[in-house]
Amino acid sequence: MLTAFAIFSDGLVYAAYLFLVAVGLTLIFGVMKILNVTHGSFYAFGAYGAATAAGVWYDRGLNDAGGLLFMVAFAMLIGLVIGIVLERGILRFVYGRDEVVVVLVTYAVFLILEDVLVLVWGARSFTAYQPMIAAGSIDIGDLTLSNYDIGLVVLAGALAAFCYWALKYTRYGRLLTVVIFDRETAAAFGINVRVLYTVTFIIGAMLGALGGAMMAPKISVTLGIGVEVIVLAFAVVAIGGMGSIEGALIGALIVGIARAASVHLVPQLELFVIYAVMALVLGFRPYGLFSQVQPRKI
Amino acid sequence: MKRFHGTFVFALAAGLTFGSVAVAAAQQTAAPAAPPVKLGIVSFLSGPAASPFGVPGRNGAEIVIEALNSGKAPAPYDKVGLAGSKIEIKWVDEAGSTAQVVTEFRNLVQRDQVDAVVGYISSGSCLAVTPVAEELKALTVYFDCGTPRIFEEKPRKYVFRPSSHATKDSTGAARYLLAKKKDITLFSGINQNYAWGQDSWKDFVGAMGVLAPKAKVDKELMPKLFQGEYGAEISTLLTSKSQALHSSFWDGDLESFIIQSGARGLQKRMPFIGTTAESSIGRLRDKMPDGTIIGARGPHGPLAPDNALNKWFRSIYMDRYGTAPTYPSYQMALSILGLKVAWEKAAAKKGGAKPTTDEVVAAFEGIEYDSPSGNVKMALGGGHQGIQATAYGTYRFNKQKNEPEVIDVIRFNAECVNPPSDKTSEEWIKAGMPGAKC
Amino acid sequence: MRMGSTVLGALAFAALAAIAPLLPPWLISLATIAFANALVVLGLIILWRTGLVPFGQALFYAIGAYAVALIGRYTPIRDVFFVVFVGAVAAGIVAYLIGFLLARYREIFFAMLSLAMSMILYGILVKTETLGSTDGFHVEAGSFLGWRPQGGTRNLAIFWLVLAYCAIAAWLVAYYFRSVAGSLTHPIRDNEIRVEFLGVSVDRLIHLKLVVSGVLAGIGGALAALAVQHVDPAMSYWTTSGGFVFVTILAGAGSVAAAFVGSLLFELVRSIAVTLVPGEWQMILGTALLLTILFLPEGLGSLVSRLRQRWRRGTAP
Amino acid sequence: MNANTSPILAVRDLEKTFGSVVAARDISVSVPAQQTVGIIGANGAGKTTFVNMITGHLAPSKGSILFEGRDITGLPSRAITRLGISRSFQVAQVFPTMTVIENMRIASAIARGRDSMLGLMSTPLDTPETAREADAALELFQIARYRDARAATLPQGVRKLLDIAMAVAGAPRLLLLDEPTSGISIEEKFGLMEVVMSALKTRRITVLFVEHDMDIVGRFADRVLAFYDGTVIADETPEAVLANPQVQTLISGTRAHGAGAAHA
Repeated sequence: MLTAFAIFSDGLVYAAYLFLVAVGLTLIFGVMKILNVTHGSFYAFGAYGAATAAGVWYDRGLNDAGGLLFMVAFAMLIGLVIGIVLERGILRFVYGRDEVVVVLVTYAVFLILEDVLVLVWGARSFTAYQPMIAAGSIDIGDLTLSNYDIGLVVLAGALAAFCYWALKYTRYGRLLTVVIFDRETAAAFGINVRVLYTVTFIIGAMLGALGGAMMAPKISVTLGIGVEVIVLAFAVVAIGGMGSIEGALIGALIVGIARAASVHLVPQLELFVIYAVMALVLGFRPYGLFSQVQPRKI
Repeated sequence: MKRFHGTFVFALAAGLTFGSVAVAAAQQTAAPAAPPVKLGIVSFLSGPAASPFGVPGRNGAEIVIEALNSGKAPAPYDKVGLAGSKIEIKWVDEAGSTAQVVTEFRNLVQRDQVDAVVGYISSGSCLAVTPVAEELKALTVYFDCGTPRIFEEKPRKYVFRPSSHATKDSTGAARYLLAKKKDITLFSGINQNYAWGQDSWKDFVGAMGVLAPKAKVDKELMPKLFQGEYGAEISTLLTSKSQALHSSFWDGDLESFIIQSGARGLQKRMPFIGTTAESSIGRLRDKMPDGTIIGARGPHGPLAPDNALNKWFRSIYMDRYGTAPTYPSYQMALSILGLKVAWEKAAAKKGGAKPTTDEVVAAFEGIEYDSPSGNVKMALGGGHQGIQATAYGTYRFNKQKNEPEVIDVIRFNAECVNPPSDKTSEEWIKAGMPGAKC
Repeated sequence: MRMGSTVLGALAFAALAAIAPLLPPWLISLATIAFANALVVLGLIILWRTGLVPFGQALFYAIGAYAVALIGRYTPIRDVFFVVFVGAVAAGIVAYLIGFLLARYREIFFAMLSLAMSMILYGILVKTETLGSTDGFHVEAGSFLGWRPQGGTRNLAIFWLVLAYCAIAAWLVAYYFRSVAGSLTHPIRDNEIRVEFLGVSVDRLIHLKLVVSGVLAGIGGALAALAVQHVDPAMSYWTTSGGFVFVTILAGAGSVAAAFVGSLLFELVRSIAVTLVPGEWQMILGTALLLTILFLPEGLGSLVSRLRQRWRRGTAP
Repeated sequence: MNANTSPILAVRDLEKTFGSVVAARDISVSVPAQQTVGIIGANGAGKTTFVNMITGHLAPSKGSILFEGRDITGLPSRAITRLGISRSFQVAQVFPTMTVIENMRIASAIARGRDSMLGLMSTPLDTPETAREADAALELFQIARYRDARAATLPQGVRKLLDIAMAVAGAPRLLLLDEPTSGISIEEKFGLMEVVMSALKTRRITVLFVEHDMDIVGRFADRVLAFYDGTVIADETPEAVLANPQVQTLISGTRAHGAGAAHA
């Protein structure tokens, strides 16, 4: 019983983490059909930015809750700037090229940004644990849960709900939905797809940075965190169906619970869980659970 | 316009290529009057291993070599450079595939004609470079990589590793734990799922089996390297009644785990034994829980002996980099000093002339010397593998002084925690660690 | 013209083999790895022409390498021709098996699924402690039909071996490119339905291409293992695959020769970047990749054809 | 019944359902060699479903299809193509990034090597024979002057002709044309059909073509199948079908529609 509860709660926390890192990726893919390797850099820059902000804030002895807000705001500002620079400076020149070519462009940018990170912050690691510590913990039976983790779950849930609401009920969201489902029609209706691309990419970048900022208090912010996140987020998005927000949510939940279950029950398999789930899902649903790929008509 | 750019890229690439070939060629032909000693130094300068190991290692090399070149190091290392020849450094990044690491090693030896190569952090790099070093008859000194396999698989001639291998980290951890908690019955481990984590855990369990046969393993967690999120692992441990938690986590993973498990009160239930935890205390400070058992992969950092060399090394390091040196810096320092000792011994035999590689190799085998982290004895692998004493201590954050402390330090003789020269680590632990002199 | 390029290619390989003993040994080692990797790139070009970019080609590379290493570890067989053959066959069998799943996918999905496959192998290898986990293990030196060269001679021999495989592979792939199967590239990218109704199964054709590229990657991995004398699981990690894709873009899919020239150039640039700017070499590689995609969409290989065109225009008014 | 008199195509009790929707039912047709059969019917009457089942794009839910006495029911389209049934498409299926001659050459070359993967790998694309064959096909379908134009830039009619020429490259015995004149202006329709039909006559190919324009059907078909609600309601000569009152009431609307705007 305790184990079952632990699997559930751990799974949720891990799923929240996965959703936070995958949502921006899936949004960008859905709208722009770009599998954005740079997403790992957004995450890393978000985390580094948040750690820097934490340093500035807590060195002045300011209060804890405001610190997290400051970290998130600063990280998302960095996401905004990088997003604009990349989209306007590089990506818009490769729209219309092969999807895979665009992936490689983002891969190249990712390589560059990895070293930019070193140039800006140096080859050292940072911590920003203050919000995590300040949040404290609660005991449920034998299990102690971190309130920060619970907050992450709430945030991920809220973000998912917000995305759902925004796509359905805001003008911008409805425009996005049209573009996601049928780009040609969208252009024919006079939707300015280019502007939508820019805005979407920036939002995706800010979401990536948000993921990094929210994880920064839990982890040591160090080189290479971006690489790990890319593959993880890719897997989640592939399972859920690329370009689908609800897919990302379900994918994150499936992977989160599966991983938690394996850690508790068969730790030997933990290393394979994500890829096993991915292979299994794709074996039955070749384009993910919530795919929007339609067969070609003749 | 487009064509121009394309051509430009190509020209740039070609220029880089041939330019450097030319430079390399020029370097081969030009021979200054008093030839400096060329050292290739390889360390992680990018990627996740850069910040915890690569950069501290590089920093250690930088200041030691600078001090040696200016003749300002304390006795017995006060002679300029290596036997009077200044040291020139060629830096190489260890990041990249094994094929790249091996290629770069060959480039150092054959293209850049270095006199010796010092470096390598990843055990995979060391295992791959070893046969090549032997083939090229190139003097190579490893500074960090931990696997005992290098000298246990085969006798080597041109390869040396003054830093002791990883076995002592696990045996020392077990001995310290038992010294503090005699009646332990249940323990768990969390180690990264790759060679270092797997070996560390295996050796620790083996040593515990010898020293405390009644103690049983409860949870055996092996998360992926660089996983970063340990919620499920921490829950698993919270449901365990273990009295200690062994971990060979390092840097990012270690700090992430400590922060996350700290927030969930894990350390109140079982003390944490971190075999590399020393390198993180500067960053974690009061977030590293009091009572954590701290290792430094040997008697390095705060566990280093209080001798003149250590004081000198610490102070020049702090002056330059503003932080205390961690164990990779110490390992780098002792590796370079070992090379200096061997080099000067060989040079002395020739009346001060530059010794050949074979002469340095012969001089290196079996030497014993002092380093900032104490005595190093090239005792294993036919005199190619160093052993050192090791030390473990208990962490405490001193709130009055606002600085970390390591207390209750226990030193273990080199012969207590390292296997003898006629046995491999695995055999030795399996056989019940016979002949350990403690 | 066709004969011309075959003869030209053969001459180039022969010339390389002939001058090899005169080249500095470090260049030989670098070129050995570069050409072994070029075989993987050649396989990628086959897929790339059809619009497929596998981010998991390192799977076959690692299988070829581990096959060679395992034979050396558990059997007394050392003959290089035999072990490379086994490596190729092993990679081919795995490619054939996972092809049943993979050949149904296109574009990003193909890339992602192949990445997942290689990561599963990576996980298995990391888990296998008897094979040294991430540290990997030593590959026994090979013998050439009984001849066991040592030291520098051995490196030269391996280089010749790699050249021989490259020459044969280049010739076969060039032949394949001229065949109907090799020409079904743009057609598949353009319109799979038309191809099906011309009587060809696109899935099976892609399956075939996958096996061919897998075999090439297997040979590349086997040769790399012999040259490096060490294998480790990182050979199957996705960044290794990324590196191969990188060289493919750099080289361009235009010709067989591009794979070899591109791979060699890449190794040289990387090696120089690592020594000149040890901390920022990734940035240099990334910039090179970006500039190539932006300004040389067909890769470095297209420079040659552009120059050739210009030259022709110049001489024949 | 010996091989000479047996029909080239024999369809019996063909049915196709998608869930609860019946797209085709009770279709039984027999076509002798070298006949030209027109297929008429309103949109959704099951014409294209019928063509798709014969060419293997859809597997029938029930019934059987015999081609030259051989059961081809449920075979994949590529296998059916290899056996000798080709088709063209309502929306011309060509390779848009390639030139007309490249399109044609690849079609001719595939026809030579398509029997096995090994065949595809060992058959060279550029041989004098395929080049000759491809050029001859362009001449035959009168599109040789577009030889080096990219297929994406072709006028609709030329693209249709290229599509049919490619379908014929494999020397099929039976060809199904799915609305060959859709998207073509009324003035051009007859000319296009003249070219196609005379080309197919010289190659002695049996033809089934779907068409909305009754004038075209009357001009080119030996026989007409009228589809309504998923099944064949009339199977007679063109004159008889035109006179058939059932066809007049059920499909007359189609006629006006079909003659009016082309639908893609």
